[in-house]
Amino acid sequence: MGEIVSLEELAAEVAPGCKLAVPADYCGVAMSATAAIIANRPNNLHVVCVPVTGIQGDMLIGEGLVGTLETSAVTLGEAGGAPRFQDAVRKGAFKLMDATCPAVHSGLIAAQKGVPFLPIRGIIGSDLLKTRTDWKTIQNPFSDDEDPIIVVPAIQPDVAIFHAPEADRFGNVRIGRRRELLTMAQAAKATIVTVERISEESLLKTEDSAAGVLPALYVTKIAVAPRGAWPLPLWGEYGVDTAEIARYAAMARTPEGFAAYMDGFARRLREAA
Amino acid sequence: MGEIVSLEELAAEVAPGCKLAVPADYCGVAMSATAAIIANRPNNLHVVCVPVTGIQGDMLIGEGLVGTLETSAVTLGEAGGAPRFQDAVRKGAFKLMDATCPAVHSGLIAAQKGVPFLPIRGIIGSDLLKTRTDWKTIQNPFSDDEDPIIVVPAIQPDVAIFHAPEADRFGNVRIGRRRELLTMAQAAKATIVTVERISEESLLKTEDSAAGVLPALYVTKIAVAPRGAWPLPLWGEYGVDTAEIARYAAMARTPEGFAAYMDGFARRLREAA
Amino acid sequence: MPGYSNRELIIATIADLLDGIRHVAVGASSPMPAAGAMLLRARNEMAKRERVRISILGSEEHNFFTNGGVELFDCTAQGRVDAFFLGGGQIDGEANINLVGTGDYPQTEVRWPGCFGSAFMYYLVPRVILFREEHSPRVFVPKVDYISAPGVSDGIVRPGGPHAMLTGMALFDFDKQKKRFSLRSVHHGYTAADVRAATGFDYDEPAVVPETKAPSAENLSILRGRVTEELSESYPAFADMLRGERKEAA
Amino acid sequence: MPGYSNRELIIATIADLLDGIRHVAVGASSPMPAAGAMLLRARNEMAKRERVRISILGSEEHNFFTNGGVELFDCTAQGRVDAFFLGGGQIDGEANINLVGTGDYPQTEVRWPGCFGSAFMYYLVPRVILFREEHSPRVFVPKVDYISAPGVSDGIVRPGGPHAMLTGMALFDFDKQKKRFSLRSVHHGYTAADVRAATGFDYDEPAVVPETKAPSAENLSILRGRVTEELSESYPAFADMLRGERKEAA
Repeated sequence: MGEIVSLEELAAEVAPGCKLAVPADYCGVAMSATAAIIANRPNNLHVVCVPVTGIQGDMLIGEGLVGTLETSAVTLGEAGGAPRFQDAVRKGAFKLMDATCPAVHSGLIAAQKGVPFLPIRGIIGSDLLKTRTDWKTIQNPFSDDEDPIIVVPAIQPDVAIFHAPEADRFGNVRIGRRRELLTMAQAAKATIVTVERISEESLLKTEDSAAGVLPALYVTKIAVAPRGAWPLPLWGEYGVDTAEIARYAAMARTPEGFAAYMDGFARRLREAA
Repeated sequence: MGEIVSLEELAAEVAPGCKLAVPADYCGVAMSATAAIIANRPNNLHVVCVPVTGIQGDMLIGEGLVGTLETSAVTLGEAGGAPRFQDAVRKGAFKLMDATCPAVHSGLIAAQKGVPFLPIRGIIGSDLLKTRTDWKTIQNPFSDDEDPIIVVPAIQPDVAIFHAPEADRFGNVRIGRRRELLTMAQAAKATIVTVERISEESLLKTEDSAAGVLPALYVTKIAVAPRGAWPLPLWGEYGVDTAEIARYAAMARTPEGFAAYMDGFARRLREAA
Repeated sequence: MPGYSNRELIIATIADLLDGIRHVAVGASSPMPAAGAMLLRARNEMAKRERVRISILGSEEHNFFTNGGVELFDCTAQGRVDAFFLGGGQIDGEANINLVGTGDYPQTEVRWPGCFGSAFMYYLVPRVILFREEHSPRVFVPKVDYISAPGVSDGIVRPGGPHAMLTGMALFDFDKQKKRFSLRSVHHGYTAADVRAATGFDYDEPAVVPETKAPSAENLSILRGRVTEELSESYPAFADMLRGERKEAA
Repeated sequence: MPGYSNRELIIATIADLLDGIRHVAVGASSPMPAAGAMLLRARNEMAKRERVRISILGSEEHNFFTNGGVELFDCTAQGRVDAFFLGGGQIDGEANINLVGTGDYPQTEVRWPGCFGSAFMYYLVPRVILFREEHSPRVFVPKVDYISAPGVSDGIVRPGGPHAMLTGMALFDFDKQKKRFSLRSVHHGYTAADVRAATGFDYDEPAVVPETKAPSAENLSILRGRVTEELSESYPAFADMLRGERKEAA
């Protein structure tokens, strides 16, 4: 548990067909690892976005590695829509499981708690239900009146992946107040994490530092990847590289432009590090 | 929100008949505030123990203030059984809602999430179900086979109360990794907190400190109570006063001994502070 | 020249629509709602009225949540979020909103990001303000192609829903019983006929449509001073734009 | 004198019962299970076998949980807790356990603390070891007065349950199909007849009942050295008691 390995060994955990959970842009996205995963070309991935994605999801889609996309949104933020996503949707290139943010959280929490489902308010009357036939409507067993409520099934990813500021050499990872990372990791069968650096001292050492820690028990593999979220931001460490995201947004409008962008992406990642 | 008041004003939030959530001994128990509450004599309290209680619950029971007790256990730990609890159970002095720890957590999480119930594994076949008729068995809506599962209703306390090392002057409270305190507070309509000290600097100031904070949004009132958990421990601050708990355990064996103990309790609290 | 820009009018109107709330959540890329909330917060402070909390989602600085992305939704379900803003690529006359795309789902011709939390927040926040600056028949359609979240619901627990709709041209009320918008006022520079022509769905309209209440001098002063300063922390580009428009309006 | 105390035998037996696990949770006031787990951890480390994690509940030092009291239960439901210990004021021949009290519920004559997490852990931890040092007809009853958690369940999801039962006198296996204990071995100093006389329920028994495997010299050495040191951090009084008994046994 919490073994420290190379980026390549870490990326190898993402096998073809696996259900891969990825966090939102503000939570620490493992972009260096994404390049390493793309190099392995694991196809037919079922990507679960917790609860949304951006450039990471768009890249995996553009590379043709996504078989199913489960997400509440895909967007490049200020840089606009996600071009490879939009194109793939139009072409019906993958199975699309549109969601709504709290339902993704509830599905992961169900897996975290080892229960088959969680109830959630709202949603009824949304067209989401027309295609999310895996969501069911039941009668609230605690109401004598008619009270339909949605239940969403547990989401158990095969692999959860994210980028964090640091891990300690015991395999504990600092997640601060990004608690969805803990939920993702506990819900998943395996969790792989890239970090800016490894601390020699245990992150569990003080009550204060322990409060923001994902314990090693839930961490499968860790790799060091300096500036590993670039061009996305890492909380408390560095901001978004707006120009780079805009450059991606412009180039990825066409398959050719996307290919050209990706061609140099891994190289630029190393340069940025 | 997060208003800093006197201990007396804080204790006045606990009105007769209210549903009061209290944490386990290792989580920070507001003992000074308990003495102040007892002075007000709010009767017919529905005490929800998250998920168990010790001397605090036993005192409220001994004072005859408990109308309903919802708990997974009552114990004085190494000092043995809780005498006023045991005596009151024998006499049927209150409504007893025996529970099991994870069901209490699930009930609070349901309230935290604004859903009427949460499912939970286990429990079926336990005699708990004979009296916990508020827990229901339903068919897992995601299973084609027969798969009964327990659903527990949301627990929404009127007031949650605990003791913590510090709050800041903005009303944020440090809870470290005692995450059940956050769940309790979010589930409750009002949350009152005693603290060792008030910090002038915001606890949300850094990512590291923010990770272990209950935001002021969920905090109704705060009072300063130095050594406010005594004779129980406060994590990261001071240990349990074993001798004092043993003294209580011995004296509280009889109603008279209990009365004698309580007679000086508030005074000794002030001395210990 | 009315002495204020259209954006300033919208911001002041948002502050009025939020009046009375204690906690509003706004998106990280929603400067206008944030500005309106900041204006309300500032003027309540000066009038010693109730304190207004503003959660800017995704922000590191203006975020007092500590329980991850789920906290907004839990907090909302607890009844602790009084107001929220929703938009939509399409909005129809029954206040249904579409954040997904146009054409036949799933292979929509134009695809927008997705529902985000709308299929939850729209049901549970008491005061949802529909806000879309662009006022055109492309946005305000007779019937949305995809219902991300419906304007009204029957037979379910739904404490929340549409409170008003604000556009670059006008302000509407929404009647949940009639499932219809009604035009409350048009912004300076527009007529009721302009609004009718730019709206693809039918709605009620009073015999005489008033002009949207102009921001008071005091409100403009707070907005141009303290609020613009506050905005420039989280939305520097937007704050600069406001400053620029102010010069034009002056 | 066998060269080891009864407690040392129990601790070594617990280590054997835990063999193969990777994560065990023990209560804050359960020094014997903790000692057994520490013994396994130490000897696995020396043999370069799988690492053993020990969660001591309620401990500040030996607690690597960071998500509050619910984490033990979530972690268990995720299948990440391999072993757990349960006791009971009463245990019956179908492995039902009673942590609530004797007599008619709710006004039980003798009241114990309560069910704690037993009505969950007993169902979900694959290897639950029933452990009760006192071996008497008062504890081992024909039928418990209150079922905090049943020994076996039909028709429900139940990946966990009783793996073995260890007392101050003997070690039992449990057959989930037959819903019956069977005596595996008796500790040094006791006979099968002693056990029968002290047990209020019926159970299976082989023709010849072996003696519980004595701790090896190596195990005793680790236990008396490193493990006693480790124990004295969380259970100082217990560590002292072990040291005292060792002198007597020697």
